[in-house]
Amino acid sequence: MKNKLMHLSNETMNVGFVKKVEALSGSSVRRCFQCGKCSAGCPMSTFMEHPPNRIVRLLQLGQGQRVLAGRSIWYCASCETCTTRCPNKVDLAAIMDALRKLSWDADGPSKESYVQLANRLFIENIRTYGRQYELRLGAIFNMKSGQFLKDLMLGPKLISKGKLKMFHSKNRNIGEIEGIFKRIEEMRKKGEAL
Amino acid sequence: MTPGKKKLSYSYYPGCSLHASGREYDISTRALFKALNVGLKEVPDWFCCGATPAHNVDELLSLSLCAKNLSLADQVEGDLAVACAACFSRLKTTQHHLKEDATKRKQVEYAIDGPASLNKPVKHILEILAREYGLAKLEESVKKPLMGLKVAAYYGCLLTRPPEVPELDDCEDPSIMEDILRALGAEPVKWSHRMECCGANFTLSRPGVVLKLSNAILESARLAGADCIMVACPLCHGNLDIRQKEIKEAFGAPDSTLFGSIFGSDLPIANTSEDRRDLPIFYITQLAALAMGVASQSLGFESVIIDPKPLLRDKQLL
Amino acid sequence: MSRIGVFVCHCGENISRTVDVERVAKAAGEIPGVAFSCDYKYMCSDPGQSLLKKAVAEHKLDGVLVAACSPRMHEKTFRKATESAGLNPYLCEMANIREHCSWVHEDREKATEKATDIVKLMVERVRKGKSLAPITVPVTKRALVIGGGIAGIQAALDIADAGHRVVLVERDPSIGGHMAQLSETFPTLDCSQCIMTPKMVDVANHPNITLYTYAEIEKVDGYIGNFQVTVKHKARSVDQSKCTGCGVCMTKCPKKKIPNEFDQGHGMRPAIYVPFPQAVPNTPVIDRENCTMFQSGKCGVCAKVCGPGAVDYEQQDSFTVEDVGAIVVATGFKLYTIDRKPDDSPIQGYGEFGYGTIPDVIDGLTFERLASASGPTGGKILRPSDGKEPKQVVFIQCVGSRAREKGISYCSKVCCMYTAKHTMLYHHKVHDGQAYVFFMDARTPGKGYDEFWRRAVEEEEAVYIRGMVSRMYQKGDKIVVMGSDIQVGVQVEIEADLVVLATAVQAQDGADLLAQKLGISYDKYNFYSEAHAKLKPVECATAGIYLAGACQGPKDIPDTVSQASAAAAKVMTLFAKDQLERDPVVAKVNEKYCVGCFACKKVCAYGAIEEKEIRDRQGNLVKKVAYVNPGVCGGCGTCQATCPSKSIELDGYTDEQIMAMIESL
Amino acid sequence: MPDFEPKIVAFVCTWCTYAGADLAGTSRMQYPPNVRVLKFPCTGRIDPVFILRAFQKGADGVLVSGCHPGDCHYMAGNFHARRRFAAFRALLDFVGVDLNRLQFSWVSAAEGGKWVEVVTELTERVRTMGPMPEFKELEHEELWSTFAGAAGGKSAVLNSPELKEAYDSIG
Repeated sequence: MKNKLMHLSNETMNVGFVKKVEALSGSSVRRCFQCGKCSAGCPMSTFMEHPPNRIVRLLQLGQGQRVLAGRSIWYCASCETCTTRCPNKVDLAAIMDALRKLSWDADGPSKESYVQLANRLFIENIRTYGRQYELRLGAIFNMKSGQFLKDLMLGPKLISKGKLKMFHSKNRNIGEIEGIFKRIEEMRKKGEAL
Repeated sequence: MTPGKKKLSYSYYPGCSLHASGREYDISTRALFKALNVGLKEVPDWFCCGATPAHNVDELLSLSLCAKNLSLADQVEGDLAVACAACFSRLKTTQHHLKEDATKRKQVEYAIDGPASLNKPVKHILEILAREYGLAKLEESVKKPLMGLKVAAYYGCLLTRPPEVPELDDCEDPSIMEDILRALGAEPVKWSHRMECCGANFTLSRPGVVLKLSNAILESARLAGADCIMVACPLCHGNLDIRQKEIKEAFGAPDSTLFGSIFGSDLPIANTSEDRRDLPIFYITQLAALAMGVASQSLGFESVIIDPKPLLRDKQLL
Repeated sequence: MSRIGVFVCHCGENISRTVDVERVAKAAGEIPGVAFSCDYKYMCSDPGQSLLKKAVAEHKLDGVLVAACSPRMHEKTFRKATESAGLNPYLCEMANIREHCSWVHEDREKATEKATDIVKLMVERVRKGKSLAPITVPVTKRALVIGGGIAGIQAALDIADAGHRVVLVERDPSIGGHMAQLSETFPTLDCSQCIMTPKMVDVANHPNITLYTYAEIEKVDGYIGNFQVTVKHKARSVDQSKCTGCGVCMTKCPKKKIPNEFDQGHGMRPAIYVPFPQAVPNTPVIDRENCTMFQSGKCGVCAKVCGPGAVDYEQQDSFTVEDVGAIVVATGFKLYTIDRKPDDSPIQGYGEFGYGTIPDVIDGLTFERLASASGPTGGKILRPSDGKEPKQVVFIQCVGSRAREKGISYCSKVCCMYTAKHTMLYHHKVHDGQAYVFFMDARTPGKGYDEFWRRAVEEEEAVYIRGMVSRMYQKGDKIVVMGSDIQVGVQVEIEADLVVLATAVQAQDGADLLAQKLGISYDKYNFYSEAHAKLKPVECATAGIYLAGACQGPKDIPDTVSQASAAAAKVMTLFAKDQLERDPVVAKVNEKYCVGCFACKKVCAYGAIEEKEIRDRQGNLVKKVAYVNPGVCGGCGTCQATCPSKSIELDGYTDEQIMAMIESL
Repeated sequence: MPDFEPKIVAFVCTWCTYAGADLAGTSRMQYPPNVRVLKFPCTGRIDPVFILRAFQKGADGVLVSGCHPGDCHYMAGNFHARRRFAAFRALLDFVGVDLNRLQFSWVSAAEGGKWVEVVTELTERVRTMGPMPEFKELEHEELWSTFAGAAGGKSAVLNSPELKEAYDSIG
């Protein structure tokens, strides 16, 4: 995908997708002049096939599908180094959030399912318990990702240190959380929110 | 509020980590505030702030969760004190975004079924210690100065970024942690990696990333001659403390492990320090409370992986 | 000189700290021919200068040496003092015992010895010095401006407004140059003709300006202040004094389908024409090569319809000689074309872009005409091949420029900005169209320039692609453009409706020939050379000739106008005095010994050396000798060191002086 | 010869090297006091004869220095000088002068430090080489190198009647 010839025309450039990213992130991709400062400071650059500046470049060319097909967006650590240092105030961290959301909504063809899975479980935890329940998060993650032995030695140690709780109590006002989730879903269904 | 005239008092949002993997941060925060005679009242029935995963894939959810928490906090008097850097960043970001974006604010208010509370000041405990309680008074209150303790103050990503949101300190060259350390009598070291990312929440999904990034941080602190690292974020603490032994195995000696040769060899890593000594990781509140004379037994030292007691004993701080 | 005065300065303690000034003064007094010597705390102070003047009078001194700081510091001061004491200022010299002695040495003994040596050396120089009178040259206060584009117009107006007469010579039938062709101008997007045509009219109406259009420079004689320039007036076939500019001839001319040069060949004009409606002057010319009357002798329609009887088929080229004191060269540029060039040209052409055979591949100036409200399409962007509105337009920067192997290594400077402007103009006119720009760098150093470019990208939605185009070819009615985006690292292919090439800015055709007539130098691209890249950017090495605009190198309008006004200011400075006065350090020829080998002429960088004929009373040629024009000589002395018969000498640095100094070593 | 103090003569152009030497002064740099500076408008003015004469009159080392190529105040004077001295050096080499005594360099008005370097290097080099007696021995022989006689200066230059006659007959 990365090296495929790129045909540019009004039809092949998905401007609608880019506009969505800009609306979600509140940041213009056109402002970027490709200085590369974001990629220079990104702690995760070496793990990505498209470094941050190239993500923006692909968006400038309306190539959202190329971005989502890669795993780069899932390797962003949200450290905001890029946003902080950008000379053009391109909020790349927010653009990454927007891209992840669009990929998430589309259940997109990402190669990087582990991070997606972890995020999904994290949010499920919130919906179910109101707060994080780290033991459950870790256990279910390992189960679902098929890495049964991952951090095998770490778990019991943390439990003994009191860092992982075996049991978890729900918030008394847990109903309100469900309400938030439902109303957000409702707004999206009605097209009132992105 | 003028310190000394009226008792300082805060509402308190601990966040999920401080009730679990970062419990010693919570314990020591409460102990420190008690020692300084500053009030701290936990917000009842708070929810998870959504942390990084929520805004990563669903900004509206993230904003709504934080707005909900802010309105819960409104029920408790006093500015909102936050210890966790991630929670702090999310709560501040939410206030900032909702103030600027009327559409998002409307959506969020619909989602939480109530008005978004944007005016409650959200304060990180570093701010409270250095500015509201005040460095001078902090220095006066010290009972057991942390003499001879060389500390690498680690800010991580979220305390100061993005610059327009947290307003805590200069986003590229902060000094608030070092200022506090000096007030406590400790010696902050100059080092290179105090604002580099530790790998954050990849600890669950991609631990390899964490090992690489955190290793660079630990190595930088060792090379600068630090005895220990001070943090203000439970996630940073988790990565640097819980995974420190793993990191040592992975990067201990050049090419000594499969991981090191596969993962480490092509990546730039700081010069390897000679001893690769263990570096205890302290929360800011643990060190501050220790200096205030709080008994070490009530600071949660038993919960951490890298035992800090030998170091503290060595420096005659126990 | 036999009565030399030596004045040794302490410079506070700057000299006296390391040099024993009293000893130096005493030693100086013992040099034969030194009639007076003394030392003083501050020679440059008022009392110091009075001391000098008094000593000159009292001791009847005929030469002065001040041993003090560097002559670069105070030579003027002491020469002035000497002059006011009644001596020729050039009889005063300075011995540098501060910068070259006291400040650079610590050993007092050795420094004193060195200072004494320096004084001895310089005493010899004073001894052999000569009184020199400043050289004066009369100045004709009338300027010639060559080229009637914005540079020439600006320079002519400035000089004329200062009250001096100006002759403006333009090669084409109208003034206006390239700027008149442009649609809108960066970075403000104001209409070019709106700001240009009033200036053109000002030129035509200015009482101090004589305007010659359809005229060329034939020959240049003379030197600064005194040029004689022969101007060739090409036969217009229309009597300018009779023509009223009614235009009937043009509407009646039966031959109407001649591609109009002003529209880059995309509009049509008749054989008798003015290049564009706002032309100045509004007098038509007959294009004899395309006129039926000239080609076959049968037609004569224009003469028949001309009321005032201005059409004159018999008109011949004529010549006038203009006396001027200064010349401003403002001949502008031409655009590179991608066509294949003759084999002897260093320019290669662009085969990969089709050597100019694809009709919808055009250059920047053509796009200007398409976008211009007065252009062949009335300001609609329509492509040349089929007149359709292009929906995908590809712009390519650096075509020809920065391509050493294509023959040009320099940056053309204006293309980045005008391409950004083109994308804006296109976006304003074709709302559903998309502009793409292939570029290597965006070079936007200028006030408001980078902001302008960013506006094209961020607001006008031009897609800029960093990378060059390898090839383009016709496919149906599309042009397939094969490029690359080096930021993404992929090949990019665009099926374009129109391709606009930002081709290189080059020197005008014949720029080298004009330079040879003027005696000014030019670089390998035929751009004219300034005397100093930093400090004399508008002067030519040849005195009295100044440069304005793109004839010196690629330039945009603001830079061109600035340089034109600067050149005008230089002319006004020259015209401020009736006589040109200059430092008399110039070479002189001893005609008695000169053998006329003219080795000196070959090495003179100023072209100051002429051949002079010496005739006897009967008018027979005795010999040819060199003659140095003192108005032009720069005073370097290279001729003197070159002269095999030692018959040319630089005043102030004669062999005698230098040898005497060496003798004293 | 531990006490030998060489005599160095420097022929410099006024625009670059003379100004560079001034800069060395204003910067208070230090260098050996053996050098005597003769100022010319341009290196193009420097006649090789001057160098010969300087050696004859007691110079043990000669420095010629001007603007860097391309920076000539007079546009091309230093190019002519460069060519002239390239040929002249070969000639001196041919007659057996040790070329280490003759240095050509480019010192700009901004290169005070380089001036110090060049002067120091040449002085120290010539110091180790010792005095140069060969040319000085020629001092008493008559030379055509000046036209002082023509200008009515030192008559010593044209003191033989034959020479005077030959000289006058030229006019």
